[in-house]
Amino acid sequence: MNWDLLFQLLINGLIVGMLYGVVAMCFVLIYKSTQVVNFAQGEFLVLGAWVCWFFIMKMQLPFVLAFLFAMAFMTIFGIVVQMVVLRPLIGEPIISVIMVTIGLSIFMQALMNWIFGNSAERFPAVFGENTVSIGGLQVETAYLMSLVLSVLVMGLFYYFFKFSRYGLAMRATAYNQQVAQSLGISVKQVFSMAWAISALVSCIAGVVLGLVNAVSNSLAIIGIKVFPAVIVGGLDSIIGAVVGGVIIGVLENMAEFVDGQFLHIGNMYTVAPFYVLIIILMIRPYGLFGTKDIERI
Amino acid sequence: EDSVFVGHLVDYTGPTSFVSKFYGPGVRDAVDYINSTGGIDGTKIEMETIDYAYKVPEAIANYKKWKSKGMIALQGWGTGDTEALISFVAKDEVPVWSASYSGHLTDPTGKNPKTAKPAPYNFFYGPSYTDACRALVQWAAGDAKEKGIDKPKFVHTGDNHPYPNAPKEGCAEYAAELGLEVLPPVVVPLGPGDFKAQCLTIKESGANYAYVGNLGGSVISLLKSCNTVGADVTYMGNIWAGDYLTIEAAEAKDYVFPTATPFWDAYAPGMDLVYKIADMSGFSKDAKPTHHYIRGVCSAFYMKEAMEWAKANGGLTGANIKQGMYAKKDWVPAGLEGVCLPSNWTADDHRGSTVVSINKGSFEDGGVNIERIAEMTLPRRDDWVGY
Amino acid sequence: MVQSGELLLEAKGINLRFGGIRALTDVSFNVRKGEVFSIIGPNGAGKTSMLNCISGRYKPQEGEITYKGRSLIGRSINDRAAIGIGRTFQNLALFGHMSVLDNIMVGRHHLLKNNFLTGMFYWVGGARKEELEHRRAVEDIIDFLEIQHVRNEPAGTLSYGLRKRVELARAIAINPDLILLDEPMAGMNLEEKEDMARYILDLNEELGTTVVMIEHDMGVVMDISNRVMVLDFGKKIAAGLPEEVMADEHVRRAYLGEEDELLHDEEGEAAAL
Amino acid sequence: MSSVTQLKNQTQEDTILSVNNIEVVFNDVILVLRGLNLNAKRGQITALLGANGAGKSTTLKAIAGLLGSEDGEITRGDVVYNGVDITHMPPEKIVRNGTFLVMEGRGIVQDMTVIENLRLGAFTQPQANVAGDIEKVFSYFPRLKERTGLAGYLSGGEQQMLAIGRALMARPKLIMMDEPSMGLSPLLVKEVFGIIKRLNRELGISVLLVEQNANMALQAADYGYIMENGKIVLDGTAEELMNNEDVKEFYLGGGGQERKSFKNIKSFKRRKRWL
Amino acid sequence: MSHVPHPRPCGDFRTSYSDDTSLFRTRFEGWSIYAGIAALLVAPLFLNDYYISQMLMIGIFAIAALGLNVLVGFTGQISLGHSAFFGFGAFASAWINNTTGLPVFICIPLAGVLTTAVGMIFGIPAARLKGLYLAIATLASQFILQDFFARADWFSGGSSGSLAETVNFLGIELDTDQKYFYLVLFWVIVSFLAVSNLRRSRDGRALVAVRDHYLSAEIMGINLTRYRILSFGVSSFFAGLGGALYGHYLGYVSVEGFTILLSIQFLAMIIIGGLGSVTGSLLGTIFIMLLPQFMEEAASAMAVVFPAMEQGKAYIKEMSVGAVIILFLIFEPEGLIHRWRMIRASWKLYPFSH
Ligand SMILES: Nc1ncnc2c1ncn2[C@@H]1O[C@H](COP(=O)(O)OP(=O)(O)OP(=O)(O)O)[C@@H](O)[C@H]1O
Ligand SMILES: Nc1ncnc2c1ncn2[C@@H]1O[C@H](COP(=O)(O)OP(=O)(O)OP(=O)(O)O)[C@@H](O)[C@H]1O
Ligand SMILES: [Mg+2]
Ligand SMILES: [Mg+2]
Repeated sequence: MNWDLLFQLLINGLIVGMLYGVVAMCFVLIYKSTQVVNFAQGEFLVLGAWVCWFFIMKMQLPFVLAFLFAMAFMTIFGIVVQMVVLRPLIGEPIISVIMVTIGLSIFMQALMNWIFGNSAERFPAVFGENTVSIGGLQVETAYLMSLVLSVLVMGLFYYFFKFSRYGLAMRATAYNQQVAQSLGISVKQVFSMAWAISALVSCIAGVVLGLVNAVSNSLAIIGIKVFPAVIVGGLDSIIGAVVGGVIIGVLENMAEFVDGQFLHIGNMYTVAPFYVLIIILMIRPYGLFGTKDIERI
Repeated sequence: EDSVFVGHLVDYTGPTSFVSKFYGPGVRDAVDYINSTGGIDGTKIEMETIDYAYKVPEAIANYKKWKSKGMIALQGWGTGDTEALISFVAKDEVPVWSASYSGHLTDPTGKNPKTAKPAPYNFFYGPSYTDACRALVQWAAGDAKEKGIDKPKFVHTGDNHPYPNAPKEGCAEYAAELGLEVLPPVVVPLGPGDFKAQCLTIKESGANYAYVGNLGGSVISLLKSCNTVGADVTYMGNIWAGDYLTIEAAEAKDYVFPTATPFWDAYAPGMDLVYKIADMSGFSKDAKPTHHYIRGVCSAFYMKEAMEWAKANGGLTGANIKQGMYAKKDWVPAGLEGVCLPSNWTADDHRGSTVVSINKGSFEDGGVNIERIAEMTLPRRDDWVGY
Repeated sequence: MVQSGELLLEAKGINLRFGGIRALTDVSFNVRKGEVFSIIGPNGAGKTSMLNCISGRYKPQEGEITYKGRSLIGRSINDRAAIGIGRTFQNLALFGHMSVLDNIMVGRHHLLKNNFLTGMFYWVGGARKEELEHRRAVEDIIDFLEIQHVRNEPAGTLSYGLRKRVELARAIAINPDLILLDEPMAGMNLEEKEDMARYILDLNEELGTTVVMIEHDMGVVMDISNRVMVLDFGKKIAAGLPEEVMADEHVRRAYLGEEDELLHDEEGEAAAL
Repeated sequence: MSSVTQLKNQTQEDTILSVNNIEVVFNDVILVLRGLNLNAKRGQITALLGANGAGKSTTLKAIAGLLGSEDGEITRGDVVYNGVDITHMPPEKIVRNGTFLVMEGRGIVQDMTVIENLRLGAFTQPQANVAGDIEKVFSYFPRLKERTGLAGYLSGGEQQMLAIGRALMARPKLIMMDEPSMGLSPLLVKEVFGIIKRLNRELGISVLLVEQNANMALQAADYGYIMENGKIVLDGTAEELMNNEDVKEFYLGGGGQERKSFKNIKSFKRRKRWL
Repeated sequence: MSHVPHPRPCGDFRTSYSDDTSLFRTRFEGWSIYAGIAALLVAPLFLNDYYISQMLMIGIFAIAALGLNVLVGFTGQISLGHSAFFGFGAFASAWINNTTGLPVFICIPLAGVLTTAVGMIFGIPAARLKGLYLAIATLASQFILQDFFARADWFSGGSSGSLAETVNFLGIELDTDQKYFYLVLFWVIVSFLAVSNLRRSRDGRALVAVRDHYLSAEIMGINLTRYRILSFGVSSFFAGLGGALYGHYLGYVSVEGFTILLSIQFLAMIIIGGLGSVTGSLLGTIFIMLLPQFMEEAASAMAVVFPAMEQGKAYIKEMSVGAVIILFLIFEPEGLIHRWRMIRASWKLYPFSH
């Protein structure tokens, strides 16, 4: 048994999982306030990364400034998308709205291919040290940035949903749009807000992904990869998203360990989390932190 | 007859667009050039290019559409569509030049017992995936000796998919034959992601040479992750996984990969024609094409000359064009000397060429440096046909 | 009138808790075959919970419920229809996107024999014949409850009162021996309540169906029930003939409101409430 | 009797809400309201009565602008609130203007707690008022205070209390209630009507009340409308209506004679319709 | 979801219950469908390969989409793993044929049966999971099965795929599109009839009841677990059937073809067609299958007019595919079938019905 490797994989899982968690949070946000699963999530990430890349490489801005601009851009982008594409569907069946996000992902993918090309582009080095050592494992500094940012964002969300009346308004909107409207909540406003925040967080996650993997449109796949994380944590729980992300991250790495060291089946890395996902769901049908549906008659 | 119809599948918007957007224009521009210089002895090639985004049903739909328009040949693209079309093209007698270089496409008669399905109408220019990989391990064996590595270890990385898996078995067998220790393959997903876990496994296993079976974002992620983890391994990419763009994006160090043509800025007598072709469409104006573009040109020119043969020997039909592919020995299309390797196709062996150039590239000081480090010539072993 | 019929349903010592909330405490009662048995009580007294225990939605922590002499506890919920227990719900539980007709046909589920296979081969496996037969029965119920005009409307678009009626129709379609009605007359005006009362009585008298009903309208309860049980804070505080129960001090205070007002204007009040 | 009585001698200022000849269509094809006229006077309680399916709930939703999510729309006529045309105003603006609808079926948010539901009711209000208002609601419905779990687990009547309480949180000028007494015990029905009267008298809130419990509704109301099939068929002061023979027979029960027992109604039925 | 009315012709002309439960709303509708089938029967005599192969592919995918519609539209269980079952059918049929040597035309429905079993196993979580939790559990089945295909050499030939023989029916080799077309047409008709029948019989109603209100459905005597899992079974059967037809059409089955993207496409077909509608499944399949080709033509035509567009043609085409889906749903969120019903209703009912 190679304890050292196990330990390193564990750390890696934790750290990568944290990023999954941040992406998962973007899902949860939109789900929590509109019940929509955003299939264009991956494209949001990539767009955020591209825009930041564009500001750095083409506009020659320093990273921090470029990052801030990208975040601003994405926030506005989220609102615009919401206004043009999703607002007309307020009050329509949720599944149609989900389908629209699929259309959106096709559209964005092609558009980004056109504008930014389909090659992968390198992010310039933005940190003095590109990697840091944690417990003997070299880890990209970008992950630490995501860690800090995500804790910050999480704290904000927690506060937002717990104490602000807009948090309540989002939940009410998700519960039933007609009811929310009857209480004086502007469903449009709630939608805008949810998409804006989600796009903003996507931008953070996207830039980190770009720093770690280089930017390319194929990074959008991460959008689907985090589904298990979202579900394990519970669809409507912000904390759950992060915990779910970490669980999936660790699971992937553990699967790789068991597979690489003992089984040599191959592909456990991708598939094992799904087996565990099913097991977790069979035990806890609403994930670890998801709220149960009210089954009352 | 003043024109013949040819279909052309490309993936400019799908998962393989990373390379297709170079290879596809290579074919396209070459055909345009051929037409502007008189076509096939006066017969124009009417070629329709369709982006099917790597969706197999769409490829089939287009194939059928083209078939009803009287298509006599097809410039294909990926593994998915090529495999799906094998029986159609055989039945319809439509020769295909694919950019899928799976070994089993090289067995037209099914004489190798391992061939599941003979592919009599499938052609491609360049070494098969397996042969390229064999060349790489052959190089690795030599390299290890040079470096004084006693029992070098070889590992295959890639997803559990037809494309990365195509050379897995054949290449491993040859590696073992050459005295390399073959480690259990490491599965790496085809999409990008954080692959530090896989890199740790590779590192821990003590591998010296790792074959990279994927392409595009996945390769970049793998190289970057492994660089972070700090494994001392030589990564050897497959032909689609190695070009200056990949090296730049991944900031790779000493990345080894095969080619079947010169690079864009390398000198060869035939490169003038290639430049001319690219100038006509202005393809090279914005950015330097990768070597995939040049393979596209070769693919189109072999088709052209086979068509010329067919026209002179009974008319432009699929079956005649196929015969045309067998007509010449050590065949280099006119004007592309030094660009396309001398190739031989025979009725029972569709391995066009078994010569593989090996290159090494690094990203240094904000730029990419690539040097050609070896040229491997593989024996044409009978047991390697279709495998 | 049905004073001494055989027991159809018997609940003994039912205790039901949700966390700290005691929804039912030691409730026992029985229902005789062929009677109309009403449960009344203030809001949150545990009436609906009691019905849920009978229909299996809730599992009481303690206590025993027997139906036709057999224990109900531990039986699966979907068994209830087959053994003849039908039910309507306080907070409407129709199949919103199905037509009224299909909604009622669902009530026949346990009586129909056709399945996925025979259903798919509609014409050959006898499914068609069977469906049409039951369709006839369902049309009778539709006629009986006078909802012909909405027969093909999706249930979700109906007005509240009509939905209540469709629910009743669906429950009747089960061919129940025991029907549990949870506030069947809520949201109805006097005229409609009269209709509803008539349906319930017809059901009870002509088909012999035993009725357990929760209702807040005292006029209805007084007039059509044979016996009444009163729950308050999860406890049974009174039971017996309607008049007896009405006379109970505790009931008047806890449920009906101030005494003197009632005594003052009993007639009008009863009608109004 | 078949004509709609127009408002007599009422100046514009007295009318807080006037619904003029509106038509409502669902799914582009189903016509539900067919030219409905109605006025609610400031500071008064106006009752709207009618049979099941007459269109009462639809009327209220139309006023509150909530038809959109059911694929319904007002195709003709207008709704004027306080002199402002609110016919096609977004619902949240209508609420901000001071109109609040307590929906039929209660529309409480099941997966929130009682307190959260109440706070939601005060969405349009300055947050400083909230704590005090919640206490006030609890004083009306002490039972709610004990319920700390999710609102979805409340009993039917408790949910109804919560819905009413939540409306109070919005401090509306005009409150519309769709069958507030539904599912409430007799004792509570009385209390709720008491509360409605108090709100009306003490705070001057105008009320538009849809009720099946006609007796209670007319006792509390100043003015009443009776609708049928998407139209108003009769209106008058509460007293006038209470003394109307038809109203007595079909809505109030017993018209002068002794109250019929539900037991004896049996199959006989005289159906009277105004239209 | 808002409620979709099903307007019928003004005045009910039906005189018996069997009329009322008939598959067709009007006699005219019945005759048009018979005429349509007749036209399809002679189509291969008149149309060229391209049209035939298009119709054939639409038929194959429509069968699978129909299956998904039973699961999503009827029972309300969203599945993101349908293409895995589609693929399973394709492999299974080839496998049965290659190992047992049974005639292919028998292997095809057998593959459907085998897929049913597999679908029911993967449907087990449905007994406990609801909504999106279930949807994502089905995503697991997608990845697990895909992995299985790539690994199980004995079954699927592993990552190199397996061969599927052409169909030989009573001595006739169905080796051209024209001949194969009849086999697909046969199964399309059978499948669509079967699901239409299901919808108007006991178990189909039970599925819809489970979707609309599972708590009360249970009290009405419907065994939730059983029906939830069975609907996975039925859905998988049609997926498997379609997949088997697809496999033998291509002659070769490879794991590459059955990814999550195809699953999403299946979902797109039924959402755009109309959830829970049998006809909608077909309309949606036609829409999704033809859209890229239509856009290809449109973009090419545009490029002729604006040569500057030539360069971005491929992207414009993809973008239009996305945009059309979005616009379509904005315009008609409840699917083609809903639009069709509304059009028909307004012919008959305009201005107002009631
Ligand atoms: N969303 C809808 N789609 C189609 N028809 C509808 C819709 N909502 C209501 N209707 C129809 O409008 C009519 C009036 O309904 P409404 O709910 O307003 O009645 P109501 O007077 O409130 O009755 P009740 O006393 O039973 O609550 C009914 O016939 C109903 O079927
Ligand atoms: N599933 C549950 N979880 C938690 N508490 C519950 C649950 N079901 C019921 N309760 C509580 O149990 C008590 C009794 O509820 P129940 O619905 O039986 O009342 P009820 O007598 O039907 O009242 P009403 O006349 O208002 O409908 C209520 O206080 C309610 O909040
Ligand atoms: Mg109750
Ligand atoms: Mg109503």
